[in-house]
Amino acid sequence: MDYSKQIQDIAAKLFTDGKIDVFVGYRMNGFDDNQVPAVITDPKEVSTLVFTEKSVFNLSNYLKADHTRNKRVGLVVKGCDSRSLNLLLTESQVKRDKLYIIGIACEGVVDDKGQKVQNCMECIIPDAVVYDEILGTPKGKKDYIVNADIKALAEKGLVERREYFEEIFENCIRCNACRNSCPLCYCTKCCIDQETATIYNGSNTSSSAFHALMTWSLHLAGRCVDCRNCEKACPSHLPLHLLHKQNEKVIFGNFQNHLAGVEEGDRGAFYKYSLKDPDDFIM
Amino acid sequence: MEAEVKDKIVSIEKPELVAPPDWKPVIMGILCNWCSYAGSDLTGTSRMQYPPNIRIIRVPCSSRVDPWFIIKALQTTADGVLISGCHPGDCHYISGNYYARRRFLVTKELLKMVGFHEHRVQYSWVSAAEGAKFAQVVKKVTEDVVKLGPLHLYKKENFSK
Amino acid sequence: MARVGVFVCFCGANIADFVDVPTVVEEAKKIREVKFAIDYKYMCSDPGQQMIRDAIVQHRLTSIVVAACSPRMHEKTFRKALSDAGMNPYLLEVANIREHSSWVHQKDKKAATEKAGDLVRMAVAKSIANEQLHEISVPVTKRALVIGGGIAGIQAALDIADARIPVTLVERSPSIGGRMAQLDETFPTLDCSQCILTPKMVDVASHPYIELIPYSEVIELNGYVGNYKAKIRKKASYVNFKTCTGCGACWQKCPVKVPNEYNCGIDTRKAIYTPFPQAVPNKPVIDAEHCTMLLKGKCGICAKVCEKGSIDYKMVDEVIEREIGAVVVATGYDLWDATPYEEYGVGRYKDIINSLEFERMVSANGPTGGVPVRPSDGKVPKTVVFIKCVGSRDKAKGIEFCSKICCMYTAKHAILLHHKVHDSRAYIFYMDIRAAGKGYEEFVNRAQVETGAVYLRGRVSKIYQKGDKLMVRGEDGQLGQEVEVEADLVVLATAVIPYKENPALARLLGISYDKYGYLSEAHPKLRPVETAKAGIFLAGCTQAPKDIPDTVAQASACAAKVCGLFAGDTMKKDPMISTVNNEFCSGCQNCVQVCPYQAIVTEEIPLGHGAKEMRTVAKINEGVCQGCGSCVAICRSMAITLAGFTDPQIINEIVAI
Amino acid sequence: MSFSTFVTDKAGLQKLYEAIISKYETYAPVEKFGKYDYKKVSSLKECDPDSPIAMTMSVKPLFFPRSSKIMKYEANSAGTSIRETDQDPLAGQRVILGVKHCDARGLQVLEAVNKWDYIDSDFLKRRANTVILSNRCDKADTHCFCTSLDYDVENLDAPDVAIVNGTNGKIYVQARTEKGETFLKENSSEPMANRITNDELQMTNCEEDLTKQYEAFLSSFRLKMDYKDVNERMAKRFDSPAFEEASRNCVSCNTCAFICPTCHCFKISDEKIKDTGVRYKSYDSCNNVYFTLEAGGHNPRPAKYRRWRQRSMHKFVYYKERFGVNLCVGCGHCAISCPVNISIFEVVNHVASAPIES
Repeated sequence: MDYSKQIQDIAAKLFTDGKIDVFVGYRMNGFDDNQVPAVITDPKEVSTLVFTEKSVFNLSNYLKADHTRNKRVGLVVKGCDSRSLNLLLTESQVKRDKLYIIGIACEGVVDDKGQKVQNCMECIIPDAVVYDEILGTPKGKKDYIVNADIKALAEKGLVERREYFEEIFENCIRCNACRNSCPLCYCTKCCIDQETATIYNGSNTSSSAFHALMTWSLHLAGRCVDCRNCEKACPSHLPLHLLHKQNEKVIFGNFQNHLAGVEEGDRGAFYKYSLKDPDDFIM
Repeated sequence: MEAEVKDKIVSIEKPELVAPPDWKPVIMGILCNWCSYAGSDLTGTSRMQYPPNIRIIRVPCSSRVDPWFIIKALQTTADGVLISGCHPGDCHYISGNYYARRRFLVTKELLKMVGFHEHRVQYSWVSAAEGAKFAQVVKKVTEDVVKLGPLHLYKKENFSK
Repeated sequence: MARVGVFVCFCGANIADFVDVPTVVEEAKKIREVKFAIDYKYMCSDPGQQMIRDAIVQHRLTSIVVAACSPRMHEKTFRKALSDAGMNPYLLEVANIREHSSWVHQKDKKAATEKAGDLVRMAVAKSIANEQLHEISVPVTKRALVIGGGIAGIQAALDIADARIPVTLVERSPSIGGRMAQLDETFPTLDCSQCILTPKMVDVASHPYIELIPYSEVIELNGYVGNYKAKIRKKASYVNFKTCTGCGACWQKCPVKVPNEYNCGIDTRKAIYTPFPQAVPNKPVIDAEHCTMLLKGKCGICAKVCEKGSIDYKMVDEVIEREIGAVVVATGYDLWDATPYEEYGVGRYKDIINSLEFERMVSANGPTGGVPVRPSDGKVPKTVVFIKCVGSRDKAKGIEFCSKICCMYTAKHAILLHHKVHDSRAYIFYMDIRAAGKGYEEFVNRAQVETGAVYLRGRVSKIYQKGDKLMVRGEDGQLGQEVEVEADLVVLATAVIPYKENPALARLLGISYDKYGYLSEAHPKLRPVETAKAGIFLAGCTQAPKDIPDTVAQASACAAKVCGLFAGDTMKKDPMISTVNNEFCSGCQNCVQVCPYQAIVTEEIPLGHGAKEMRTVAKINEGVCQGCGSCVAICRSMAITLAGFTDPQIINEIVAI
Repeated sequence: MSFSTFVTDKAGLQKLYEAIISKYETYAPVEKFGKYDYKKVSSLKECDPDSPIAMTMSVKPLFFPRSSKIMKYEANSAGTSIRETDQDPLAGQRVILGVKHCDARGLQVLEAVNKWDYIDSDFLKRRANTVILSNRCDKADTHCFCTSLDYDVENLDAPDVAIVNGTNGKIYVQARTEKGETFLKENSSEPMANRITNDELQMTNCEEDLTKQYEAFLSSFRLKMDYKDVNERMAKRFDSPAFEEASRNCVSCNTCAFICPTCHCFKISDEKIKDTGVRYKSYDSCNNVYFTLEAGGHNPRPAKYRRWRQRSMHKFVYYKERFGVNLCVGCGHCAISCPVNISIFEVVNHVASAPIES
């Protein structure tokens, strides 16, 4: 999966035609074979753009930043990235006519060790769902796989699960990097940061971390696209995907196979309902 | 909830913790104004008896219940939470309880995953006519929570027991 | 700092017997914000309320907690007491220590007292976060829109207009009158439908407060109660109504023949037509689907014969706008298509007709001059079989509900048949006879006795042709045996179903409808004419099958509701509604999606102070919002608050125990 | 004053660690989810004092906790009363194993600000009661640049005891402060028999051994900065557009500040439930949009580059001007934890070498 040349050509053409002000892609990080995002405003820098299976970060996150706001942006998106982009479009955070989207029919990205990452192995929609042009051969939708970690945890006992998650909340340092690196956390002021006496949770205790992470994951329930930007950003290496994948599993299983950001105009599972939704858990 | 039973109550999530002898569970009941709150009033007017552990909060509609309230209640005062609204199709506000139902399921499953017993958070549909059902629901929730023992997980500073 | 007053009620013995009230008062006094706490025998009594009023002044209280019965009981009473003392009534909180404590924990006084203390603590905590709220007054546009010009619409329009409130009446077809205009004589008095309806139709046309817009449809409704904006599309009639005298020269000369809807297609009308002779307005329209001039550009006869030059083939649809304050929906009903009843041979045998077709035939101005005839050969039938509940009360093939009017009109048809064809005999297959209504039972008896109609309790299993007769095989449940009737004509009392475009109309108006397509009332018993959307009312068969008296009663009820709504220049509204904090709103518009009342719209505000760039935020229309809080719970950035149930209030309650 | 050096080997060092753990309240890096954080340990098995620098969180939270209670209060009908907070759990006598040199330097740098203006007695007490055993790395990590800055890594006196690996499996345990000297003397039982004075160091080939090892360490650095006039150059480039260019990739995730061994910005928050409340002092980050948001709604640093400018100028200019030391210790943690690998090294280098606009 190497589309570096194509992306360079497209970006160069977009700049020449005056169609974009900024291009967001990937470039080499300069010290090993990993890549970092590249936010390019100068057409000369186009030659640094690359795209391989090391292009990990979800770039739609950059659409909420200063230098892309209200600008015309060219953007590279993989399957999962395009789903978060789709949600940003639906939730009116970006305007479609200001974007030029290069979709990728993604074959999965790899981690530092060259291993295919878990979310790509379990990926259901590898092809970009929204794009102006698509690179690679679309492979179509795959079957839903319940996350392996969730499956393993669900089989464990209550006490064991509690112990495991207690470690997670204990080790959270409340830096909010997970939230800030999430492309879908664009709120003008996050609820966790709002200061009302008695409900403010600025402290770093495991109870605050529990509160913040639970609230966060419930706000992303039915919207999370499993790009795992949060995990990449977490300085404590917490397995944050567990919270999201658990919600995704419940939502997919119970709400008509709902997957976030796949369909245009779909706002997420909590913003619609069906009369057929399960009712048996209610007395 | 006789004393001799209570001595043996341990927290289901943290078996190493035993409930103090004077422990009484607190159940936070969040009821919608039009059906369940009216139903609970009917329980009162019909003089049906139920355990005194529930503390009732009135909200206009079950869709007003942010999952955040559940988390907050579990983190502070409550050992269990009961949320009750109108039966599907009966919502005073047309569709509120349908949205709420989705959130409730996801919240419940998520809490289950991170180590809360599923009986800590329970839901019911109680209509304004179902005074007897409300009494039954409260009885069941209270009994369930007594069995689970005190809740110790992620309690906020002033409530850590 | 908050200064809370707590008033604990004994409620005679109701509370005091099972809750130790003085202990509750002592508990309340321990709370930091509580500056005054007292108990009294009956808080809701005048002296009790006086205590509250006095304490407010004396102790400079900033909020009040009354621990008594359910807030659903006396919240209004105590709010008024606060108001009288010059305090904002919404600074009141009620702790429900009767229904939620004393009455349900009668065996354990200690626990009940403890719980009552907690409930007071919760109410105090909530009251601290209470804010002053003011009733919202919404200006009202005093004009009503009535959709549908049948008897329901006519009655509603006349009643409203008689109260000197302008009404816009929109009718889809060229003339008002609706289904009732198609009827011959009406049960149970057998007075002529036309005779009682036509004067009302004329009244509508001539009423100074009624604006009649025929041949048009409502295509858009925006706004909220008291302040709706409706867009109405006037279909092109190709006839200038202003100059047309209704002389009839045009339709007499028109060469194009089209099946006549008014007569259920039994005869024909012209391409330029008035639906029936008594039409109001009595002006012809051109049926664009059949007029050869409009289709092919050839003909033009009507324009030639029109002395006034009223024909205008270039006329186009016109959209007009009206500002209105309330809507009455009276779209009426259709008849169910009985094709699924294959065993009856519906569609195969010409001599099976539905009751409306029969009604037209026996009607004096009908296609057959008031005599029923067999469609197959034009002969007058001697034996007529009426089958009731065709489609109604039939979950398998038709519709589950009872169409309500068929029992009565079938009895009427039996009588009318007897009047028109004296030597005829009617056989009526029925499931039950539902004749609940003033004079109804007598009417059915009259049909049986006077006309000799044979009532057979049972279902028809098969109809087949034998020669030129139809053999109707059915069961006589009372004799418990099979019967076969040799019929000249079979009349099916098919089910009454809602107007087919009801769902589309409901979506357009933002109201709900049931699985059959009937529009839903706000409450099946106590609010049968209102819809869940304030300011929209239902009249007639658009809500459920009804006979004429019920329809007229409901239409008048709608009129009363509309007049009540318009009684003042502004409407008062509960202030417990949602508001958006622009600073926090990120403009995701998910709230717009979940609002059941379409109360949320968007607006553009500057990105920052003085900035030129704009951003989108949500805006709640206070006239429409009903205060359910759906939007509050789904707003991730907590930009929306619901007055009276704000996050701080509820969190305060949660942590207060 | 000269301090002692002990020569031992891996086994000897292990024994020393075990002795310390059994005797003192000891903190050491403990692995969880692939990251090492300093936790209280009761046996050497739980922890790894040789944890890789890239995977180890800073030791700062043991002195400046991520969240600390600064006040408790109670408000009831009798009025509001301030209550004593719980006993400071970090104030006791304790030993920290496996600290990195840069991290220890971070504490030393932080002392300056904690002694200035408002004297943070909590911080100083915690530091005074703590003995830090620091490991000098053998090899630099990808993002390390400690040797490029204004302190001498080899002769650093920030840790109380420095542990340096020599060649041939020799390990040198050096006291660097008086506290360290006393501590080592008290614990120089059997495993620490091999004590060498500074004079002896020269005589044996130990010093040569150390020099050799240090040179190898020096040569392993990927990042090298010409530090000499960086402070000055940065100061002149306050208005440089280079900040904008350098900060473009930033996603404002705040991680850098939370894991930085020298960042010390904090926020105050109250958590009040029922009648009692706790006032917390918790970390904050200048990369946070709300960091400078004023109550009136004005935000002096709404743009990302302004926040980055503040961050790099504070580290390399303001702190140096005020206290004479650099606020960056070159540990590279920010770049390691950054989801998009922004290194303060690159930012500063980029800005310092940018042309000054006229």
